Amino acid sequence: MHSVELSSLVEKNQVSLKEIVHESGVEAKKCYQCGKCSGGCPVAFAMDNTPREIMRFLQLSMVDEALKSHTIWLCASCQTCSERCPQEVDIAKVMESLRIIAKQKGFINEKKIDLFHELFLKSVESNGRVHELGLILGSNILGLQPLKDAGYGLPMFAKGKISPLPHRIKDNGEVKKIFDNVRKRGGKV
Amino acid sequence: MKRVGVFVCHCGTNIAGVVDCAKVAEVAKDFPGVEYSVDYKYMCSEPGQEMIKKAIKDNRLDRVVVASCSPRMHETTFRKCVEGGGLNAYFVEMANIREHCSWVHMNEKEKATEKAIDLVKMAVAKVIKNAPLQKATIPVTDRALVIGGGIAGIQAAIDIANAGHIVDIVERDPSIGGKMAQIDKTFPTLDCSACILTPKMVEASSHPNINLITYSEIEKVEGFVGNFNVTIRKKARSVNMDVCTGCGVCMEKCPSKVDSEFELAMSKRRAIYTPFPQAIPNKPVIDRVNCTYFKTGKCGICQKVCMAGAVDYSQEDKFVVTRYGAIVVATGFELFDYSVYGEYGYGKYPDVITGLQFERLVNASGPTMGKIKRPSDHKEPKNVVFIKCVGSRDVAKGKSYCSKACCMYTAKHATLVSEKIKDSNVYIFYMDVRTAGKGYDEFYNRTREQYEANYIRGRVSKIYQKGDKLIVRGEDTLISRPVEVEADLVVLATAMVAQPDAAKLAQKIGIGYDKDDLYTEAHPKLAPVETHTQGVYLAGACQGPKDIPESVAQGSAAAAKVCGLLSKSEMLTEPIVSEVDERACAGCEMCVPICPYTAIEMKTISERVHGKMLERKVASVNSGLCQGCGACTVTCRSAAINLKHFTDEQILAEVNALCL
Amino acid sequence: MSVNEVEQKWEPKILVFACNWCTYAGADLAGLGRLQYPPNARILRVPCSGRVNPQFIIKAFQRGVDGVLVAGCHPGDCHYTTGNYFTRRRFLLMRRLMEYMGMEPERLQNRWISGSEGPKVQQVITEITEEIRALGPNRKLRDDQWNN
Amino acid sequence: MKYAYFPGCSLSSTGIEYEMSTQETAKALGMELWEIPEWNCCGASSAHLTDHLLALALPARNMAIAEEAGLDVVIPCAACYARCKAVELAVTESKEMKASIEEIIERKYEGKSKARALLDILANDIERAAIKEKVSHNLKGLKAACYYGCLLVRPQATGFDDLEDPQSMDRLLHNLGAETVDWAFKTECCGASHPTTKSEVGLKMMDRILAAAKEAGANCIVAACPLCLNNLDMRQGQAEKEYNQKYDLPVFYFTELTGLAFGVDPTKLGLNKHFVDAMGMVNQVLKADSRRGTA
Repeated sequence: MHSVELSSLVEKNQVSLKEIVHESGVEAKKCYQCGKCSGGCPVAFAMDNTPREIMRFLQLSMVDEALKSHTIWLCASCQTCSERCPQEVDIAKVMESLRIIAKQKGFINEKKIDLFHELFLKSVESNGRVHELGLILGSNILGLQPLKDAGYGLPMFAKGKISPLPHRIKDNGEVKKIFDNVRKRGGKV
Repeated sequence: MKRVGVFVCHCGTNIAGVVDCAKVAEVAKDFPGVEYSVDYKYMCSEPGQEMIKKAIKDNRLDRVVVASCSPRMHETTFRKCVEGGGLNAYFVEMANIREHCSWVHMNEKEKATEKAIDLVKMAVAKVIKNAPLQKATIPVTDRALVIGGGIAGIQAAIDIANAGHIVDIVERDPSIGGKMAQIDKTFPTLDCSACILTPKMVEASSHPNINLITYSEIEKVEGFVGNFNVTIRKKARSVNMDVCTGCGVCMEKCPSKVDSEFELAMSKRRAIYTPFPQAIPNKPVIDRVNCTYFKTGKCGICQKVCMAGAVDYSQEDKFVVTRYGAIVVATGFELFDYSVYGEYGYGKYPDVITGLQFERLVNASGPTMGKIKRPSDHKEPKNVVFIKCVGSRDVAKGKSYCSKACCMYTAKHATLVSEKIKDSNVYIFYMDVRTAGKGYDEFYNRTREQYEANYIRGRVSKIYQKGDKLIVRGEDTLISRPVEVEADLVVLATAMVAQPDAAKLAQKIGIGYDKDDLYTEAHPKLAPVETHTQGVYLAGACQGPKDIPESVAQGSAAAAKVCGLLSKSEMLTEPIVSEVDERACAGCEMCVPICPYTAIEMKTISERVHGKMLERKVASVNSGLCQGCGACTVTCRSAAINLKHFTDEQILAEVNALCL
Repeated sequence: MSVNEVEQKWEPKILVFACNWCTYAGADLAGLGRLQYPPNARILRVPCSGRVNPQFIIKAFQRGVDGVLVAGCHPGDCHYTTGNYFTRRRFLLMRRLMEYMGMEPERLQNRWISGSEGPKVQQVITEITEEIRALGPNRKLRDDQWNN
Repeated sequence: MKYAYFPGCSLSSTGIEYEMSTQETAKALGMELWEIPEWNCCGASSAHLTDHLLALALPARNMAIAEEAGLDVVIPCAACYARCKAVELAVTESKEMKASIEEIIERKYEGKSKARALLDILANDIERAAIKEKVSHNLKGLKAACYYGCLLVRPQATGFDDLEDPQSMDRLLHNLGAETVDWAFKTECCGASHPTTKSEVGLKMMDRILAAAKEAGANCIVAACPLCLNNLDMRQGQAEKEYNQKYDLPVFYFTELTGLAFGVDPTKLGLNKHFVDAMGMVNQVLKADSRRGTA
């Protein structure tokens, strides 16, 4: 385990720390490291760092560790942490924000998860709605596990739970425009 | 025309080294009203003061200005001096030409001299308008009131009483003793709480100078330091204290059982009861809400069985008004209601209890006779989890502050568990371990090493029932892993919070309280037991979370203050207070709400106008309460209210002089 | 003498209303620490900044003072618990009034200086002196403005 | 009562039975549902992880359309509800946010039209009596573990019931004659999209919930979110295999049970479309009820 030279990080990461605060609206220093978030986190068992550790990274300006952690991708946004935090720190929002920034910086440590959301929004942008079959198949095929969930395909179809074709909304100009406008404002779509 | 004498001090070279004192004295001669002006090496010295006294006589001076150091340094010195010279003590003003001049303008001698001249000029202008003031004396009632009969109040009362003053303890409950009476053992010595408390309770009750007024509450507080008129409501006991022998038969025979407050609902008491066996006074009261007789008019068993005929259903609340010289507020604390924590089950899990409930569970005279049995099935728990900071250090759902005593009593509880339950496992979830105090940290380390309590650094996130176990989930932040404990019993170290009606009492007495309704001391460091209201002092946890030794110490500290106050039959009051010119007062009442000391009230005066007697309201200042801040003077629209020694005229004269 | 000469010799004259418990004590502390600051300020002791009647301030300007500083305990630390809250409200109103009268509101200043803040006394008086110097003499209100 | 209706994407596919049962229940209760024309996906579960503004803008468009029609929006899907509520609050709380959102969607939205969860309306708006009188088939025999999931209660700002121990659904089911169990996992997260993207994680999360429901003595789970239902129903078998457990807990939408109690034909409610057989239990309950009726 290599030791961390903290003093140099402060300088180095000033900017990205500001960016994180701006994106999330959360001051990491409010966190007093009690771990209540992580004790109640339903995904913690699968994380490489507990949510508390992510907050700690930010407090110590260890931005890269935070951005490269799988934790920020595994967070299910269930908000339990934020709602139980005794210091009223919106940890879930921090996770979201870190993920958004990580994506920009190209640290994507959970390709499949990212892919899923990527396709999801693509589907929304092109159809105005999500085409769930496309989404599931797509994320599985591109996620290099083409047969995953294949078992569900047929019965789903039989039960009329997925249509082979995407539902489109007729005039979808508007939704496209929403995406464009967000991009115009420097959105991260 | 006033005859002013100006005395310019060199203060060795402190002033003279920068300011041309001779010149200042010289120039001062020409100021209007100045008859005599001189400079000298050390004005505060014996010869210096003699010089002033002499000058007063020789030149028939009636006002004096001393240009020297800060008045905060020597004002009293020179007041005594001019008094010795035969003038009123308030006929002297000081010009601060040292701290505010020579010392801060060392390299600008000329400018400094100019400034010194200005300062003297201002002082002269003011002193001419100084009025003679007398320190008033007010009588001091040699009797103290202690509100609250917990350990802090008891200690304060005993110390005051031992100094020879009469003390009344007003306690809301039927018995004194407070929270300490419920505690089993005390840290760090583990001696039995009752064993050290009950002697004190007995001492208090048997002390010739102490009167216990139990089952009573404060209704109203009027007056001011030395002379508080306090109305006390003596709740109807329904038992005649004078004839009751405390035999206890009534309590055995009473048919209606209700949850015992003292045992925190873990056992029952009767409707006629004493809160606990060693209660003082050990004479019962009837809880009328739960008494069958008072509910239905039937029953009356207690009255029938009482040999002494002490039971008296006809009793009513009595109100008594007593005068006190000083008040000690020692109303203690309550426990935070943890049922706001949904993640801990909203208080619906029977085997999640508070620290105080645990105290009763381990107490030999408690509901389980000292055997640790969990409430749900009365089984002896094997895995016991303690959770610290429940309601403390929690901005979201509780209090922002640290409750201070929990780290120690939780450690104590842990040792008790491992002493009483062989092969038990104790897990303590904590955020920090705060054991500052004599022998405290040693105790904590014993708890870990000898008693093998597992300290887990992390705040518990969730407790839930699984079969007959409680699953406690948190993160061990030192290994950064979520952890779970299958507990049989969970004990919460709930925060110490102010009494639910703390704010109401504070308003009655007129003392300050903070956002958490804890009472505010006059100064956090230098006046920790005083309040901003003269004559009212604080002791114990009503001022902030405290453990027993601190509460006792503060009780004694408050007592010392009270004794100081009561040691004289009269006290001098600063004459620098507001006064109302009744002729000018329009009775608009603007000044009344402004006063932070409620020293201003309206009174009705009658005066003869064109031969007719007319009545009207005017403001009047209670010089006992007024602290002389002058806030009222600014709000007065008819300029009828003025602050002695800092009158509008005096201040304007100074302003005026500055620009002559 | 001619106006110009007056101008050249002109030194800002600043009146400081200091509350007895905080700011006055702070100024004493500055003295003990020998903290040097410009000799333009004259400190007038009042029990509480809440005692300062706006009338005093107007009077001062009328008598030709160039700047006035009202200083007291920090909000919440008032020796009389609430006095300085009134000061704060009055200060804002006074500044509005001065603007209304067409006089630089900066001539009136308000600061909170505790009894332990000697250095702050030095810094505040220094900066205010310079600020007022920059504004030049108070001509607006002084009642002797038509003389000489 | 007339509402604008936002079904959301799932209800037209994987959540088809939620759609069917919502329509039937609404009809029975005389709720008029005006489906927002050309509604678009609210972006739930993805947008907020990509761009905070997009996450507000997508639902804003639907809300805006409803506002033009002067109607509050009723939303069955918990995820959709949370997103729509979020934007409603965002525009009411901040003028700036309102402005920028209106610019992005190029429509007016002032937050006048409120986002309402269908469960909230059924459990808290409609009179207890009004529900009870409609009940023709008492659901006695169901021991339901009401599963609220995350988004109906969290964050507190958008939620409409208690964070840790919500009661709305329990109340509703009691009115239908069903029993509910007291359990600690009502609002534990089921993993959202993890079962799809990262099954080893998602399955574990589901499994803990299924286990807890069983442990609490429930014979079925009732949900209010298509994603939750898909996880707990469709993937229940997978979880059972993974952790070799046997749960066979049918998972219902609360609307299905409401419709059932109101006497709607099970197939009309899509009860035959579940992966874990639901019809078996449904028939039991109906039989028991008719027996009580005749007895």
